[in-house]
Amino acid sequence: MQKKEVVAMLLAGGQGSRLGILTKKLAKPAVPFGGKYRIIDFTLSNCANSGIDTVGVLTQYQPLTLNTYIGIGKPWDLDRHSGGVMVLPPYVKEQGGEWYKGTANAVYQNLDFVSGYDPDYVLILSGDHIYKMDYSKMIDFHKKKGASITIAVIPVPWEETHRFGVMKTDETGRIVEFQEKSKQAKSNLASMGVYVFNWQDLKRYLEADEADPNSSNDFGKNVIPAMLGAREPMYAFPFKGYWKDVGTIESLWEANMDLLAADPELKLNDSTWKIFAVNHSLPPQFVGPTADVQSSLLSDGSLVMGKVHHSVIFTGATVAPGAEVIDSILMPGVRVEANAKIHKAIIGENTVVGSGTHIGAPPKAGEAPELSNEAGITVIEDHITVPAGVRIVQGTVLSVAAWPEFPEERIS
Amino acid sequence: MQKKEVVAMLLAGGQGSRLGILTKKLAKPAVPFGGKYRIIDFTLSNCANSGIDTVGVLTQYQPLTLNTYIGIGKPWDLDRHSGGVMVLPPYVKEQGGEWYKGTANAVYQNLDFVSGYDPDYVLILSGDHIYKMDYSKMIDFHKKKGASITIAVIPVPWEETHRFGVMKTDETGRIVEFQEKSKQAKSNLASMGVYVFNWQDLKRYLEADEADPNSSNDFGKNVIPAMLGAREPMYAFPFKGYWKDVGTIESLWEANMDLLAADPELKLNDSTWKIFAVNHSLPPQFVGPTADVQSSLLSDGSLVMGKVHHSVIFTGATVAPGAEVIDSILMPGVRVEANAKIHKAIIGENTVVGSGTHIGAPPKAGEAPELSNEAGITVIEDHITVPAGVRIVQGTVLSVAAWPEFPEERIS
Amino acid sequence: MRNLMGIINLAEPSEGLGELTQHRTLGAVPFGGRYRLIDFTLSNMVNAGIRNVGILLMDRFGPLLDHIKDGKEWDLDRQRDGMFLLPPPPRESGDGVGNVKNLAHNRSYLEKSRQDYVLFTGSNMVGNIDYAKALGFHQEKRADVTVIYNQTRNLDHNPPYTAVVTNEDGRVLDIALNPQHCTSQKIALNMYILSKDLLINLVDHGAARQKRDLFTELIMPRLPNLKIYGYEHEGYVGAVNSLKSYYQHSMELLQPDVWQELFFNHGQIRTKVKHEAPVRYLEGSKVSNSLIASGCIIAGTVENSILFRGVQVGPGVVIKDSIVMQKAQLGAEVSLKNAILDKDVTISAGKSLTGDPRYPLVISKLARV
Amino acid sequence: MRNLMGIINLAEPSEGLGELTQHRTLGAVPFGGRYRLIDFTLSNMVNAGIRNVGILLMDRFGPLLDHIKDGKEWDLDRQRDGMFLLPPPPRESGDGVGNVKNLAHNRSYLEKSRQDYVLFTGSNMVGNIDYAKALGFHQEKRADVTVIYNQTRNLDHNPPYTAVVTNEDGRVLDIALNPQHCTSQKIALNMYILSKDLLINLVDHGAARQKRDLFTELIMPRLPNLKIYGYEHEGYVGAVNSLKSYYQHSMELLQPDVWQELFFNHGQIRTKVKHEAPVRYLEGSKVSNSLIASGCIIAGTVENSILFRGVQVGPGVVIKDSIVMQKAQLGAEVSLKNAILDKDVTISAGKSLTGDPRYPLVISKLARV
Repeated sequence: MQKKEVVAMLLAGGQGSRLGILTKKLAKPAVPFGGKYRIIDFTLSNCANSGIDTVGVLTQYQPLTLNTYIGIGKPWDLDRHSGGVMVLPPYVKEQGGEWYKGTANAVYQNLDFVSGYDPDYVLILSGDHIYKMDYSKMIDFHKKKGASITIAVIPVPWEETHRFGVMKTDETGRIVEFQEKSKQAKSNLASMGVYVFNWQDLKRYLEADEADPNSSNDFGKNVIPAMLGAREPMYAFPFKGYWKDVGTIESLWEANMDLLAADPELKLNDSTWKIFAVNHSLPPQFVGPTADVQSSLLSDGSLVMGKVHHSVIFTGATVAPGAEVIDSILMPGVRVEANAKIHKAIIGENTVVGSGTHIGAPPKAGEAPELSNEAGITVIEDHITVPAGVRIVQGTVLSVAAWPEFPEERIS
Repeated sequence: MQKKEVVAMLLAGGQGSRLGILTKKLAKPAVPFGGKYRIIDFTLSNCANSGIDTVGVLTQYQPLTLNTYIGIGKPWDLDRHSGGVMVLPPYVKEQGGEWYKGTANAVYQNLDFVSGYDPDYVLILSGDHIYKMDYSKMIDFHKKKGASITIAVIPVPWEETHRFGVMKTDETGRIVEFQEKSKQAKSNLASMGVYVFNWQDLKRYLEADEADPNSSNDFGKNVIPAMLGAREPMYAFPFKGYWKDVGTIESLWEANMDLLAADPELKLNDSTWKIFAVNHSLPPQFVGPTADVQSSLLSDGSLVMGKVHHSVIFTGATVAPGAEVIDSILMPGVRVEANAKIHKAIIGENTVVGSGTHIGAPPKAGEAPELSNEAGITVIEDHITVPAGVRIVQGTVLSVAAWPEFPEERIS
Repeated sequence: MRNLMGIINLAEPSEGLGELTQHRTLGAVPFGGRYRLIDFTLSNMVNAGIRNVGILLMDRFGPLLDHIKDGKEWDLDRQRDGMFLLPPPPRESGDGVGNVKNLAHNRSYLEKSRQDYVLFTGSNMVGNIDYAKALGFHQEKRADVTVIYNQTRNLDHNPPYTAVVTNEDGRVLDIALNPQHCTSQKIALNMYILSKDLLINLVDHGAARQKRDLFTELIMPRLPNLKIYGYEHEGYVGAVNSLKSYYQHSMELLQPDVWQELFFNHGQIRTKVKHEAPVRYLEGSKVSNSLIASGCIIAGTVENSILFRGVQVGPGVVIKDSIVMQKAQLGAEVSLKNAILDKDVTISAGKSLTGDPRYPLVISKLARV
Repeated sequence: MRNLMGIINLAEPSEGLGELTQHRTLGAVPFGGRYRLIDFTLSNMVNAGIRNVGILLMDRFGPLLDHIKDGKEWDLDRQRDGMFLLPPPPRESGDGVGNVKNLAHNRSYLEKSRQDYVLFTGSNMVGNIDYAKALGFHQEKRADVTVIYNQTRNLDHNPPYTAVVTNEDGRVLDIALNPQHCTSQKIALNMYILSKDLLINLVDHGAARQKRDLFTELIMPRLPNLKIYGYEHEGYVGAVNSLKSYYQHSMELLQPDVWQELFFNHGQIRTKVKHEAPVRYLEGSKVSNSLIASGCIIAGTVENSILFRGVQVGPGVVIKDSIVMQKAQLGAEVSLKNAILDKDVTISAGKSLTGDPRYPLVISKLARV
C-alpha cells in the first residue's frame, strides 16, 4: 500500500443515547442535520477540504444507515485508488471477537489498518460535531511544535467548563494540565475531541493502555492523562469559529436554529469550504401560491403551501395549506397536513402529522407532557402517523413503543 | 426504498480454519484463486450474470481485506443507486451487540436490511465455492414448483456423501428426506448451500429458530430440518457443471489445478459468463527469452524467466532465470529467485523464495515434514522471506510464528 | 426490458431556441431549476429498465458531456451495456450530417448491442413516459414501427410538429409534417420503437443514398409498406423546440399537478448532482408559486418564477413570471418580468427588464446588463 | 503539486501513423499490450500530484472518450478539479483549427482553474516522466517557459522533431524544427510548463491573429523575449509519431530494463480496466521474449512480440517480431513477421504475412485477410 503522511480515524460508533428516539435505529453521526446533511458530513467535508484522503470510520452501533450513506465516500472525494474512506466495524480475529470497549480501544483494534499506510501522523476525529476546520493547519502547527500530540481547543463559557475536558497551557501553548469534566476548572479551553498524534507515539500509548486492565480505554480519560504523566510534548491548537457538540436534543435543535440567523456563524453557502453530502435527484422545492416562508431553510423536493417561520425543512417534506411550522425541524419526508400546527418541535423522518393536529401546544392548567424533555422541545418519532385533530403538549417525546395507548385518548 | 423481487444474502463470515495459515489475516472468501481472482468473485459474478442486483454480504472474521475488496461492488455491476452490494458486519443495537452465532442467526440479525427491499424471494449463498450458476433459472424453478424453499443440489460420488448434507427426493423433485453428513446416505444429491426462500417463510422460520434456545442457528442443522418436519413444500434444484468447495488446502490446490486441464470444466474465458474481479493497472506479463511455460495460467504484471509447468502464477509474481515452478501456486507478488525449485506447493502473497532454495523436496530417509499436511502439499506463509539455499520437505506448512527457529537449522 | 435499447439523437435542429442553444446542444439546455432537457429522456429510459443507451453526438456537446459524464447518475456506468457516446463522422463540408450518416458511422455499436428493439428519440421532450408499456404495445401489435404520440386539446400547433392519423386499432394511416391545415390532435413525440434489424436496414439503405433524416426520409415514405402503429402517451408532455415553448413548458411546472406528475408519480428524474446548501429564506422574503433550486438566498420577492441553483435575490429585488438560471447576480432593486436569464448573468442595480409571455426577453450566458 | 494543472493536446498531427489513426485520435492508439498512448501522459500527470487535467479534443475522439470515460481510473473523477473534456470550436471550414483556437474556445476553463502553472503536452509520449521535478526546476529558474527534453545518443532524428540548444544553466538558446543538419542531441518532448497567465496572454494574442499552433507560432518566435529553459528528462522516453517509431518503441518494451523502468520503477501507469481471464499456456506452447496481455490462449509459438488482450494462438501458429492487437483471430498455421494487426483482425488459415522492421506490415481494424 502507498505511504500516507496522515491517516484520519473517525470515531462514529457511539449510540448517542441522549438523542433518545432519534438514534433508536441510527448511529448519532447519521442523524440528519441542517436541511439536507447528516452530522458526519461536516467532519468528512473537513477532511476533503483539508486534503486528508485516507479516513477510517470506526462504527459499532446500528451502522447500516451510516455504512450505506458513506459507501465508498464519493461525495467527499474519498473514493480513491490509494487511500479513501474505509468503514471499520468490530470483527472476529483468530483469537475471537471483541466489541470496541472505548475510543482508544476502537483505534487499537485497527492498528493494522493504520500501519498499512505507514503514516507519520494520525488524526483522531469524532463524527458528532458541527464545525468547519482546516486540519492541515493543525498538522502544520503540530509539526512546528514538535509535539507528540496536539489537541484542538476552543474557549467555552466558564460556567460550562464542567461539561468538557479542559487544558491549562503555558505561554508557548504547551499543555501543562488536563482536567476531565471538573467542577473546578483552571482553564476554559475545552478539548474539541480532535487530536493529531505522531503515529509511533499513538501506537506506543495505545499498546500500553490496552495492557492496563484498569483502563477504560478512552482517549480523554486514560491515554491523554498517561501522556501528560510521562511529560510528553503536548500542545493545544486554538480553534476559532463555530463548533457545537450536538449530543442532546436541545443542542441539536439549537444548532439547527443557529443556521437561521440573518448572518449565521456557520455558513453553508461558502463555495471555498463546501459541505458535501449524498445528494438525491429530487426536484427543486415548490413554494406554493399560499405559502409564507420567513427565516427558514428549505431543501430539494419539499413543497410548502402553508406558513413556515424560523424552521428547517428537510428534503421531501411537505407543508399543506393552512398549516404552520414555527421554530421547528421537519426531518426528510415529513408530511404536515392541512391546518396542523407545529411549534418548537422535531418531527422524525417520514412521519405524517394529521390535519388540524397541534404539536407543541402550551400545556393547559394542570397538564404536563407525557414524557418530559429538557428545554420544552417536542420530539415526534420517525415513520409514524399522528392522526388528525390530536393535541400534543409541548415538551412531549412521542414514541409509539413507549406510549402504546396513543393516540385515541389525546384527540381533543 | 425500492422493492426488489430478490435479495441475495451471501455468507462470508467464516474463518475457514481448515485453510490454516492462508486465512490467518483473511476471511476465506477473500483467499486468492485462479491467478487473479478471490474466491468470492465467483459468487458475486454469478449474481451479476444472473441479474441479481441487491446483495448483502455477511462478514465477521477478519473483514478488512474483504471489505476493501468489495467496496461498493463496481466490478460486479453492484454499485447501484437502488440496491447494490452492502457489507453487513455484526453490530450493536439498543439492547447491546451480539456476534453472528451461526449462518441462520447472521441472516436473522439482518432481517431489517432484507425487509427494506420488501422482496418476494431471498437467495442464500456462501462465499467459498467455485462454480458458475444462473440463479435466475433456480428462482424460476422455485416459482414454478410453488416451493417454500428450493435447495440447489449436485450429485457427488457415493463415497463422499458423508461430507455433505444430502437430499432424498421424490419423482417430482420434492425433498422427502434430508441427512446432514450421515454415514448411511440414502442419496448422493448434495446440498450446494444455495437456497431460495420465500421471504415470508424465511422470516417465520428464522424467528422460530431464534426463539429456540437449543438451536445452533444453522441453516443446514436447524432451519431446514425444521421446515422438513413441518412438511413445507421443499424442492431440490439439480445443478450440472463444475462446483467445488475450496475449504481445505487440498481442495483449494486441486481446484486451481483443475483450471490447467487442456479443456477445463470451468472455463474462465467464456465471454457470456465473465468472472469479474477487481483489476489493477499492471502491465502485461513478460515472458523472457529463457522462459519455458507449459500448461499454466499467468496473470498481469508477472515476469517469467525460468520454467513454469502446470502452475498458477498470480498477478505480479516473478520467476527468475534457472528457477522452476511445477504443480504449484504462486500467490500475488511472490518472488522466486534464481535456480530455486518449487514443487507441488502454495506460496503465500508477497513471499520471497531465495535463490537455490528447494520447496517441496522429497523427504530423505528418516526425514519427515515439520508440520505435516494432508496430501503432501507444501504451504509457505505470506509476506516472509525464505532465505537462499534452504530445503523444505514436501508437505511442510511453513509459518514463521509456529516455527521460530526457522530458517538456520534447515540450510542444507 | 433487457430487450430494448435506447438511442438519443442530438443531431436535431435547435435554432428555435436562439441564444439558449448557441453554445450547447438542445439536450443540454437547462430546464426546471436543476435539470437539463436530456435528463427526462434518459431517466424515462432507465426507469423503463433500459440498460443500453447510445447518444448520437453532433456539435456543441461540451456542456452535455460535462453533464452526463459516464452516465453514473442514471446507473449507466456498467460493465455490460451502459451508456455509449456515438461521435459524428468527420464532416465533409461545413454543414450538419444528419442522423442517418451518424448512425451509419456507429453501425458497429448497433450490431454489437444485444437487444432486439431500439427506442429512437430526440432529447427535447419533458415528460414521464412509460417506455416499457410502449414496447409491450409494439410487440402486441407486431408492428414494424411504433410512433409515440400525445393527444392535444386543440388544433393550433406550433411548428415544427408531426401530426399522425390512426385508425381504431392504432395503425397509422397518415403522417404529416407541419401541415397548414391540421385536422389531427395526435402529435408525434419524435420517439419511436423499431427492431434493431429494421433500423440497420434503413440506415444501410439511407446512408448509401445520401439520406439525412431517418424518420422523414426513410420511415415516412414507407408508410404504405411498413406496419406503423401509434402508441398514445396519456400523461403530461412538453416538446421544447422554440423559445416560446421553452417558456411555456417551464411555466407549466408551476402547476402543482404537473410538478407532481413529472417528478413524483412515476420514476425519478435523475440529474447530475451538485453540492449546494438548502435555500435560505431571509426575514421579509416574499415567495409564491415558484420553483427554487438549492443554494439560493432570498430576501426579495419571487412570483410565478423558476430560480436555478445559487441565485441571490437581495432585498428590493422583484422577479415575476421569469426563469433565472444558475448563479445570476442581481443588483439592488432589479426587477424582472417575463424574462429568461441564461447562466451567470449579471444585472446591475436598478435595471428593470420586461418581456412578453409570447416573446420572453432572453439574456445570454455570461452577459452583463 | 496542487499548483500545476495539465492540458493534453489531442489536436496534433497524426498522419504518420496511417491506418492506426484513421478512426482514432493519436492518444487513443493501442500500445504495449493493454494501454493507449494517452495513458502514459495521464498517469505521469496524476503521479506527479496533478489533479486538474484538461483534454483538448479534436476529431476522431470516440475511442478516446470510451477509454478515459470520466477519468475514474486516474482518480480524476473529482468534486473539485478533475478531468475536463475541452471540445473544439465549431469549424468554419473543413480543415483543423489548431490548438490556439481550441484553447481560446475553452478560455473560461483556463480562467476558472485554481492552479498558477500549466503543463501543456501532446499525447504521444511513452515514458515515466517526473513532472513534479520539472515544475521545481521551472520555479527555481524563474523561467517563463520550461521545455522538457530528452538527450539522445545520435544525431540522426526522424521528423517531426524539435531540437533545442541550451547553455550550461539550461537556458534555451535555439529551437529548430526538423533541421536538415541537426547538431543538437537535445530533442524537445512536446511538453512544456508555463504560467497560466502567460498561456492566456499568448492564446488571446494568437487567437486574434489567426495563429494555429501555440509552440511554433507563439512561443518559438518569442525566444529572444521570454526566459525559456530546457529541463532534461533522463530516463527512457519514446515519441510515437510514425509507424516506424510506433513499431520501434513497442519493441523496446521487450527489453526488461525498459519494461521495468516504465511500469515499476516510478508511479503506476493506469489504464481502463477490462475483465479478462489470466493467460492460458497450453502444452507445447513456445513463448519467449514477449509481452502477453490477459485473456490470451496460447498453444503455438510467440517470439519477440506483443499480444494484446484475448488473442488466441492456435497450435502451428507462429508469431515473430509482431504486434497483435485485441481479439485477433488467427487461423491454423498462420505465420506473422514484422506485422502490426489492428483490433479485431481475422487472418485465414495458412496465410503468411511478413513486413520489414523499418516498414512493418499494417493490417487495419476489422480487416479480414
